[in-house]
Amino acid sequence: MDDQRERITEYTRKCADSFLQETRMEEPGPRMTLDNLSMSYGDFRALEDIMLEIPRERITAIIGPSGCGKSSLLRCLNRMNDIIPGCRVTGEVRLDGENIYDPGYDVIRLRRTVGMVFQKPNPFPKTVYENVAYGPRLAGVKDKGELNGVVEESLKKAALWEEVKGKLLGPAMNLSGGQQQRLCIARVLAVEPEVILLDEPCSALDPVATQRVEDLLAELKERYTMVIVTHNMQQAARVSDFTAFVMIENQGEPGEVVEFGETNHIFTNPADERTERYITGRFG
Amino acid sequence: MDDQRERITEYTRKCADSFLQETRMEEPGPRMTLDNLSMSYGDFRALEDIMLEIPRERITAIIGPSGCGKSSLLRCLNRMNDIIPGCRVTGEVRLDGENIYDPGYDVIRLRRTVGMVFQKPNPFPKTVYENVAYGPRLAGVKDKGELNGVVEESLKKAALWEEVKGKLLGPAMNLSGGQQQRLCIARVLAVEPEVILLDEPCSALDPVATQRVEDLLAELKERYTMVIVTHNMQQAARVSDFTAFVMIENQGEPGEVVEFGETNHIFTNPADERTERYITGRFG
Amino acid sequence: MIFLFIFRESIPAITSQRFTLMTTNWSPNVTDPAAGQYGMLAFLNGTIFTTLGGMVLGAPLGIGTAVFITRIAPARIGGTISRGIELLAGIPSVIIGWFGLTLLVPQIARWTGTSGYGVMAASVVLAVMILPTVAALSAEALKSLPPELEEASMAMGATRWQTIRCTLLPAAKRGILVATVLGMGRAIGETMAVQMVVGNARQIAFSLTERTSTMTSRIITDMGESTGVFRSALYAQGLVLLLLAMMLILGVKLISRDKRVK
Amino acid sequence: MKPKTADRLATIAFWLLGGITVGVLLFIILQIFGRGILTALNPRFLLGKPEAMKEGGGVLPMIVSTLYLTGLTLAISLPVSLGAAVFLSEYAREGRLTNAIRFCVDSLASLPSIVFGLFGMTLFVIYFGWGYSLIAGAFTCAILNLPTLMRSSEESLRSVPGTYREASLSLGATKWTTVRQVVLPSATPGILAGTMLTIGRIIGESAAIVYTAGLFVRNIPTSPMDTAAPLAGYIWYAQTEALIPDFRRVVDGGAALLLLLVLLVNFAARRIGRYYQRKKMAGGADG
Amino acid sequence: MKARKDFHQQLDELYLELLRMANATMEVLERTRAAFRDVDMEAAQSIIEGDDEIDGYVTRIDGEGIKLLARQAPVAIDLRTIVIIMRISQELERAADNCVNISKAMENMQGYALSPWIRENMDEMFRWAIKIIVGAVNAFKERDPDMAEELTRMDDTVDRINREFLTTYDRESEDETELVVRVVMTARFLERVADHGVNIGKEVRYMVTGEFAD
Amino acid sequence: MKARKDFHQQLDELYLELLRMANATMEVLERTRAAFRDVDMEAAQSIIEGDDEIDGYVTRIDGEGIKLLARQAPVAIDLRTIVIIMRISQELERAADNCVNISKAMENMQGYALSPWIRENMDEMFRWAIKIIVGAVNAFKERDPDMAEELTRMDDTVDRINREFLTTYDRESEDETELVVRVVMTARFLERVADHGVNIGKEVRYMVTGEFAD
Ligand SMILES: Nc1ncnc2c1ncn2[C@@H]1O[C@H](COP(=O)(O)OP(=O)(O)OP(=O)(O)O)[C@@H](O)[C@H]1O
Ligand SMILES: Nc1ncnc2c1ncn2[C@@H]1O[C@H](COP(=O)(O)OP(=O)(O)OP(=O)(O)O)[C@@H](O)[C@H]1O
Ligand SMILES: [Mg+2]
Ligand SMILES: [Mg+2]
Ligand SMILES: O=P([O-])([O-])[O-]
Repeated sequence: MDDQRERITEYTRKCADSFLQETRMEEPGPRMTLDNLSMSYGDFRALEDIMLEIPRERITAIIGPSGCGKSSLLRCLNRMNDIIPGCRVTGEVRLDGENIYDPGYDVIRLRRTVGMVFQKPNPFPKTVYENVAYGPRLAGVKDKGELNGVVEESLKKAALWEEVKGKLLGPAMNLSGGQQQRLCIARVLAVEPEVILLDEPCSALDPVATQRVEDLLAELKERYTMVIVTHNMQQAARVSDFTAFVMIENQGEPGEVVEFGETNHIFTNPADERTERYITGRFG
Repeated sequence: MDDQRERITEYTRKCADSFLQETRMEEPGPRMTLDNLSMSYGDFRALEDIMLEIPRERITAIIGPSGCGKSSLLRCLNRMNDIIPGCRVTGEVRLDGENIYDPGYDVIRLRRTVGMVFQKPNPFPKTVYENVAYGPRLAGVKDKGELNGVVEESLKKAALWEEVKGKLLGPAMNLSGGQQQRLCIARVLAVEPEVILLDEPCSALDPVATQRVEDLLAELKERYTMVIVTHNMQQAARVSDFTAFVMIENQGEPGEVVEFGETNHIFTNPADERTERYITGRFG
Repeated sequence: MIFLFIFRESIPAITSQRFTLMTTNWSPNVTDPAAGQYGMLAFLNGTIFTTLGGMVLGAPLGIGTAVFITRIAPARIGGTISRGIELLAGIPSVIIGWFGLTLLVPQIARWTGTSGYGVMAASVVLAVMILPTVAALSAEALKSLPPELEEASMAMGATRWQTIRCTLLPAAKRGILVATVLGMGRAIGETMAVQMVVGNARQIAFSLTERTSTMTSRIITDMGESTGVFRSALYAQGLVLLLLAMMLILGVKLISRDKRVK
Repeated sequence: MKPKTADRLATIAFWLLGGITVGVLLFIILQIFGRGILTALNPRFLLGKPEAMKEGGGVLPMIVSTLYLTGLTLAISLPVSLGAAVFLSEYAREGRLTNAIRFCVDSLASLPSIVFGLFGMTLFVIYFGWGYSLIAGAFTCAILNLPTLMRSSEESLRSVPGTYREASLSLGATKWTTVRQVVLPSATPGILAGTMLTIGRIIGESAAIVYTAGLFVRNIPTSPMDTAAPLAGYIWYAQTEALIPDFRRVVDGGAALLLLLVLLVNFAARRIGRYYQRKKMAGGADG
Repeated sequence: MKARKDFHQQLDELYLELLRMANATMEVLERTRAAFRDVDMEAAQSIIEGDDEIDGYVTRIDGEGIKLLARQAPVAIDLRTIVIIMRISQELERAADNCVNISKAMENMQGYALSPWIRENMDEMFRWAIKIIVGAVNAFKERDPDMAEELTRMDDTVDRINREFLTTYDRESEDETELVVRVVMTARFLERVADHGVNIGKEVRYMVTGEFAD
Repeated sequence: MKARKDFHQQLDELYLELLRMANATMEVLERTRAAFRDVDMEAAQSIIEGDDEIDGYVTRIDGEGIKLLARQAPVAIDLRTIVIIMRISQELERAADNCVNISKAMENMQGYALSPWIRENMDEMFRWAIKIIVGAVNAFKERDPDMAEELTRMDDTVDRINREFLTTYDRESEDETELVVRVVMTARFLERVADHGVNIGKEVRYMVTGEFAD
């Protein structure tokens, strides 16, 4: 008996790293800061006075009911809204201290620093290789060897290399949906972003492919700051470290951030009653 | 204090119906019985030796990995496979005792008894009214008043009446995705089926619309026998009373039913280890 | 059935004039058809020459317009232009021909000091004729590209021109190619407008301003008075046109099959 | 900065290209209407009879011919092409045969219309001995348009989502009911669009009809066997032969008129299509 | 927007089931009190035998709770409610177990005479323990997080009386050692009952606020 | 196909954390045994003070368990594992609480002389109780559902010795009543420790098989 006990002791001692330290991770400083951000489509005000801090090298999820402005909020972060006619933004979004809405700010550089992955996997109708090489090529990389290196590395980071290394020159469209989405992530990784925005990246995927992408995000968060918009609360619960809950108080009003905090906290004990009602499915 | 206790007693006594009786519902007899069912697409054998009993007035979920033959199995139940060229079925499927694959069996009648709802909402490009009236009209109902009655009743059963009663003559395509799917359910209800088959009915819907449809299924199960194919295990867990887990042992082999049982049991304590591995996400 | 018919009708010409069909000598004899010479090389040349001319002018313009209306112009302007282009497609070819005749030919005559009829006039007319086809179909191809492609490219920090050049045009390549080929089909088959401006000479054109004929214009010119082998020779031209058409179809099929695979 | 400069240059280039197209377009339309609109709307021109050698002729018989021809052609080609399209898309098993049929039809569709004219002249006018007549013209036009019509109908039938068919069948409908109630109605817009294109093509067609339907008539054609002179052919005739002293007036006016006609038909067809679709959508099983 | 009707109905059902269990437990407590007061051996026996009813509740609530957790993926208040209901049912079961223990102890007290002091004090303890359980159940019913403090305060009284049994009584009483031991143990059991009540109060607080009690 | 790497890693972590807690609990048990044997008041005091460590484990395991339930929607074996880990941690905590109780009882035994009989029997009980807890933890570690029966059998021995304290010793001993009460209660506490071990065994059985023990 004492022998057995000894073995148990030994076994547990092996796990040298303290559990305590791991669970309470120190709060990372913000990578992006939204300050009093408002945006409108023409006369329609979609978001008002958003204050938010996107923590560095963590996954931040944005959840909320349909039409509350999640996607709009996300697209403010790399000025993809600039493309939409009639869209106006006021307030500040600071990336490492600089306001990206400053008139002089280089949008092209911004979009390379803050990459984006979309709802539907949207690889270019080119080969797998060309998809990943697209960004570096735009930036002027011509050298074949260098390109090869970037492509391989990006695909490896996106946990896709093993699956596609035989079909690099095959059309990207022949990949499965989940592979396509990871390819899109690899494509973004190839331009060496610091922040990655993901707008419902799994909503067009089946559960298995979704699982894969989620696993990938978990791996990537060691090196990248990520913001993910998702309709699916369970997904937010599973993958994110921090969660922002956005909603519209009354029909026609702009969206606002009702609660922002650690995901653990939001899903076990949200501070705001509206958050609680939403995540427990008690709305309306 | 005693006073308080008295109030508690009274409160709990009010719930006259015994909890016990509700949780352990008596096993309902089978409505459909699959006996040694096998099916092939040309040379490819998709399903082999399926034995299954679909309980009466309960929701039976069919879950399993992609491509295991869930949809094929479902479509055997109302002979929608007849449409697919090269598809062959052997074995028996008995509906209330009669084998629906008997040469003399009336397929048209079968499909009215065993209705079907598809993955993507597919209302006809007609008005809301005409969509629901389609089935009764086919059956020869001409009388305006009778049709009106059937339409209203079906829409009410599908929990859609309140939302669409003002737009009965508007195009069905203008409804939201979730409304369209409930309209499709209403359309099926209008032909007074006994069994309703649903092939991933929520996979094209957002979580809110999904919730609505799930609620509807919960209401309908009092009167209809339902079989739902879903990719989403959580959904199967939420809505069904019984669950069948289908899978393919090895690549290229036909699908088989690995486990069938009460949903409670499958999701808390499955009998087969493969089921357990699948539902806890431990495959591969 | 129609193929067979055309083939049968052209047999007399092919058999009797086997060696002369590919010459440039076209001297039909109305009263005794068998005595005429029916070399169609000049017309084949005319067809190819005018078609190429039309393509060179019309295709870039059409594709450029398509890009303009789908990606560059503000939505309202783009919409108006594309409706106008549809309208242009509906204008009967005789009218375009009429314009070529009354406006273009005199202009060319004034500039070059020739009659003004000829390949150049025909090319310009054809360019106008195929413009709507190429522009509308290319625009369709560009429009049917998923908007996500553009977003993806922009999100990676590409400029609009980089996006168009590196993503949109390659992605719509097949659709644009099909548009061009269909435009070419239209150019080859066009009859009336060309006939009105090409000059209808029975000679090979070596320069842009020489009069010549195309196969279709020759058919329409001679159709009313032909009999016997003469008519059969016209049919033989029809047969050649048919073969050209079939080649184009096969081309389109191949292009679009490619697309289906990918 | 280089990509940005390139971007700016390219933008300017595209504006230029777009501008040229718009220029051409505006120029042509303005020219047509500028020259011919007054003539076209002049009652004497609109309702008068044509003159062979004199000035001042009208074009009424030509207008009637055009409409007559259009009607006849559609009457022949629509049922045939629809039937064939339904057969090909709904009933025929996919295989060699259907593919061969499609290839032939496609080849026919891209055949120059003049070849059809030649064919029509030999077969209908001479061989059948119908002479220059509306019916010969109509048959020629019908054959000319059959491939387009059939393929566009088939395409639109095919593009009806399979899910509609499944839905209908799963509600216990037969195949024919399904085609009638669901497939055809939802393909209607596509079929109509194809028909509209065809109508435009018939109105503007000249090559195929000048030697089948006829070039010149003085009287309004009444029977299908009458010789006719559709407007487009007449314009071509008027300017090539130049026998009429005021042929320029005739051609200008005719051009404007033709354009108006095309616009009118487009507009009407769109209207009818929308009306029909609405009716079909609301209409019952017996509609 | 969302509804999750079915789930919330089932959750309410579970809630009611726990209230029913609480009811049954309180009845057992009352009966134990009466049995002790009247030294009624038959009543004690029936309490021992009736424990299966309580165990049945636990099995059902556990099964139902696990089922809801497995099937409904609850979060936030819903999740806390389910987990805490399962936990409270365990507390109640142990409270009831202590009644069984008391009843068993009574068997061995047969033949001894209980002094009025013992009766009075024990009854006082019973009253307080029951009061605490009632309060705890009430806190659960009313979802009242603040009751926890009051329950802790009430528990002090129970502890005080228990300590009297444990220090004053067992030193000074002249009763037979065996009787002393039984009586002290009975007091101890009641003290446990009160503790379980206090635990329930804390768990209710967690359920409502999401904050673990210190 | 699926992976859920992250989740299963976290689950393993939770598993290990419970093993660490079990370790700590067994240490406390051993220390209590030694303290009782050597009548070492200082050791007893340090056991009372050290209880916070065990409570810390419970708080962490509860928090982590709830977090996993809220975020990962676990089912089947995963769900049972989480629920049971939370439950076992509570059992262990209560076992440790009983050690604290024993230590507190020892304070009141100061000054009395413990007979060799008491020492021997109590040490025997300690040995068995520890054996049971070790067995239970082992069952958990090895995911062994069959240990539950053996633990129940071992518990019979503990119960037997406890009954001896409760019936033979308290009637026949000539020790002071106060001492008798403390000793009997200590035995009772150890009996509870063994019970918690048995409970753990049953919970392991449920975790592995999904069947609630009878
Ligand atoms: N381009 C646009 N022009 C005008 N209004 C827009 C535009 N895009 C979005 N909106 C409106 O802004 C609001 C927020 O839209 P947004 O797409 O950000 O919501 P969302 O939360 O992402 O919704 P979903 O969950 O459905 O994706 C909605 O009311 C929407 O109708
Ligand atoms: N019409 C068909 N012809 C040939 N093979 C088919 C056909 N339909 C399905 N199959 C094959 O039969 C197998 C089972 O397909 P089925 O659609 O039933 O799977 P499923 O479980 O519903 O998959 P999913 O979850 O992706 O919908 C697959 O291997 C599929 O490739
Ligand atoms: Mg969105
Ligand atoms: Mg399927
Ligand atoms: O069961 P307990 O040891 O907590 O009284």
